[in-house]
Amino acid sequence: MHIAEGFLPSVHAVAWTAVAAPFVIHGAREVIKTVRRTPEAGVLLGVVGAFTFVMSAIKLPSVTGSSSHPTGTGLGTIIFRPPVMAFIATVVLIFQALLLAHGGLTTLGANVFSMGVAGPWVAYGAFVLCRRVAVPLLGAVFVAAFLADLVTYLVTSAQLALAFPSAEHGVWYSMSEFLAVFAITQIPLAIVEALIVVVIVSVLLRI
Amino acid sequence: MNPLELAASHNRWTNLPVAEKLLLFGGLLVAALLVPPPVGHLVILAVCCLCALALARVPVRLYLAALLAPVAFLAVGAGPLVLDLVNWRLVVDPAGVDTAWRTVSRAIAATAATITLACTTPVADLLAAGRRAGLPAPLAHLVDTTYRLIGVLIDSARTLRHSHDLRLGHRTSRAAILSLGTQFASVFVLAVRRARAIDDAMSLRAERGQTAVLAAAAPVSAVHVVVICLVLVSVATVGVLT
Amino acid sequence: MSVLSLRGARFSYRRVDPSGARSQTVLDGVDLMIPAGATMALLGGNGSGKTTLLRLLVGLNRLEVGELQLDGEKVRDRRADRTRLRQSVQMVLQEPDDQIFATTVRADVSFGPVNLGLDRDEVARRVDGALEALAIADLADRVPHHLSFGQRKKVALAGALAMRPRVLLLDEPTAGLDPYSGAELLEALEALRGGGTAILMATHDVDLAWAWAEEAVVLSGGALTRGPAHQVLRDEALLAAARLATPWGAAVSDRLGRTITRPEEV
Amino acid sequence: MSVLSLRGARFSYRRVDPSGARSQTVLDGVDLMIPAGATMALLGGNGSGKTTLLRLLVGLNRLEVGELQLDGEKVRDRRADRTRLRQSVQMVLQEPDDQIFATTVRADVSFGPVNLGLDRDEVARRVDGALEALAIADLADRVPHHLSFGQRKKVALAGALAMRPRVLLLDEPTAGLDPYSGAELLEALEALRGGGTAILMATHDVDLAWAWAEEAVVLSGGALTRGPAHQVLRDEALLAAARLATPWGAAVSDRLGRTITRPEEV
Repeated sequence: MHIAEGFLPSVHAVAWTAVAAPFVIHGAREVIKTVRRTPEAGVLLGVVGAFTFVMSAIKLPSVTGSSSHPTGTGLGTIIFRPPVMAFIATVVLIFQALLLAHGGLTTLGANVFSMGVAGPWVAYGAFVLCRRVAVPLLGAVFVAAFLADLVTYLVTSAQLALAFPSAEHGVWYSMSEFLAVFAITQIPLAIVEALIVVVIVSVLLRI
Repeated sequence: MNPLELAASHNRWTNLPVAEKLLLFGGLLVAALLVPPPVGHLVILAVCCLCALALARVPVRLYLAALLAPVAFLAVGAGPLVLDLVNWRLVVDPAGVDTAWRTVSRAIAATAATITLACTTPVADLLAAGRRAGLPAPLAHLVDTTYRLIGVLIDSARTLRHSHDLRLGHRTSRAAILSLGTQFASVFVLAVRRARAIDDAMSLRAERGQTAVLAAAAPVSAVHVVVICLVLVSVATVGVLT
Repeated sequence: MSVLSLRGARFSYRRVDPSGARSQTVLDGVDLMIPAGATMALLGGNGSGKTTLLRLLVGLNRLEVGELQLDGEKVRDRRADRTRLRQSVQMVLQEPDDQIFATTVRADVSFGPVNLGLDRDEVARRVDGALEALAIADLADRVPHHLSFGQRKKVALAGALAMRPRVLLLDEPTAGLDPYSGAELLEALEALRGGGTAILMATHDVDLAWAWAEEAVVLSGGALTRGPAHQVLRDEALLAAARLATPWGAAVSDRLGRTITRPEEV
Repeated sequence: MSVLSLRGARFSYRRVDPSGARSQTVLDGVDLMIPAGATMALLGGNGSGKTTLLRLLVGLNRLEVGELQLDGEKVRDRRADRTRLRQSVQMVLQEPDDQIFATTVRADVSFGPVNLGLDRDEVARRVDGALEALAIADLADRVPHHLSFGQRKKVALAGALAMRPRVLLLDEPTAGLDPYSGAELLEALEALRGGGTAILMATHDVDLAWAWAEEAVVLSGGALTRGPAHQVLRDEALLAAARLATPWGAAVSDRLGRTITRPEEV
């Protein structure tokens, strides 16, 4: 679930766009470099983008009866690393806004930061760490996919709390409120997404 | 087929220049963030509905459904603003109520602007506009292939889900997870195979790495631009003055 | 009595059309009864609604008007009814890659029986039975994606057979197969015919329909014409309206005054 | 003189086989010359190497042994030669979604001409010409994945035609099309034949080959047999070895003592 169009006040919308922009530009440069080096990668990157979109467009079976869906970024992050994912996630989020009326253009910066930057970087870090300490591949994949999804929503909660701090109790209180609401849907969802990604990787390894 | 794409490629505004539609709805989107609620937002919503339903003739049911798409998020997002948990009891926070309705008002106006753009403008036209505006070729190609593959893969994903359903693949949650995982894996394998084929096929018509295509545009009408600017200025004025 | 039947079926798609049409009715007022043991060819041009009709018969598309009946009882859109339908009616898609997903042939074929909740032995029996019926028992432990197109078609069919359906719907079963592979597949279906399974095969190959089917169902302009294959497939006006060709067999049989189904018999 | 020719071609695939074989020779010592204006059908069963042969002719697969010649000159794997080949030889794949990549029909068809470095007007002329030749000018601004299968096939063909090739290779052009749509596509190709374009069509539809081709090339066991279509397609032993059927036309022509290409002529 991404922050809806127009939900963030203008100052926050601009600020998150500014925060996300360097990551997206860096990602775009990486994409250009990759494609110049190996032209075949162009279409393959398109596959990852389309795959992420398709995963996120499919509602999961009655996890909580909510409209939740996977973020789909875990797998791409493991294959293509976070910088490239920042750009691909931007493309996917624009398509989601225009084709599914999901998320939005003014909240693009905030959503890119949560789904395309924070999620992938934490997931990738955890993946590398898990492999270092000799966690089996599929275990590391589970952790990475779980965190890619969960961190996306932790950051979303933080973004909402910063935009709408409780007048009485402050930012941290607001954050805990948003977290509580998202936790109901997102923790089971993150587990399901992670399991699905594990199945995907295990199938891909066998064929 | 995706209902928004369907509407975008078949309405009376489909063939208007992208630049004009971007100026109008981009302007309204910015206005939605800047004008105070609720009158300015209502005016923006009214202008969008007028454009979509009366002028472009987007199907009403589809347009309303798209406008209502963010409702679930608005409920989840506005809930914590309105309600506070005090001594394990939910109480209404009056300051929060004020923030919440202002936020929802803004979100509705902004959503209307984006949705109306999406319902009247084919994505392919927006991508061509990106190319013309100087998006570097490798990026334009990546964005184009993503869009093209989305069109192809959504169908594959749906067919796979149906074929699992035929053999009762969704009967238990364990089976469903296994089934979804293998479906996505199949989609991924198909997608990679298709991507390689497309890449080969492209090399039959140009050197690998070449991605340029003809990106033609309809000429922008000066009259339209003036009218759009007038609309934007009036919307902003009404919004600020009320 | 018919095993599976569709009554007064109406179905439309949302479509982009140059004319700007928003909805296109593919089937309107269609009745179709499939009796036990029938061998029927479903014919029609591209976009005539053959696949749509198959999908309606198996409950993947929802009827706008009309109803689907299994053993004379209405099939509603609820879990119990879908399960009942799946146990009796199976469909094999045109493209095997849309259907096969597991990492071994055996695992893929066992998918349906396992989901039926059968015990291990029964599952194994059904899998082996399906693989033998199609003469692909030697492929049981292979990775489906590494097999040839014809082999994958058989694996997809085996997955449906393992459900022991009473009605089998096939979408263009011989498309993409060379004449020998196509004939081989049809031969495997002969055995089922003996077992009383009804088969409805969608195709636009009129020669195949002429040679194989007892009955022909032609879809054209949303309506359906049905009759003995060798009668329907001689109706040139009907075939032309349905964007179909005249079968060679029909033309040659008329000329030679005896029934001919294959070129060798000329 | 032949425009395009393959000499002494050998090609193997790496394959996983139950026997454990790692490499499978699909073509061995194959010679094929395509003269200007030829209309040839390339026939063979599934896995006989039809698609491989097309891919070799267009430089997508690299020869193990042998060479590819364009206008009598060897085509090497270097940029200048690839460009030369591309300007003269085009191929249309069986599956249009493997070929169409751009977001509108016009953009996709323009891809080849734009990258030949032609100026805008010339590109526009070629695109319009190709779309008109296939009677799909009205689809120019449509999104490919909103089109029907038959329409997408034509878009893929238009993309090749816009390159104005002297040799056109088609992989199963009528597969998945109903008889009318198939006939429509073949009719559009007739115009090219008049313009001197050589066409090589891979298919396993022997009836199509009988009706359409002047010459037939049959692939079987890695080797190639070539001759006038109405002669090669009467060779039952050859056809059987290649997993092909006897064409109806051949059987009926022999029986009636005159050349018959379509059922209507019986």
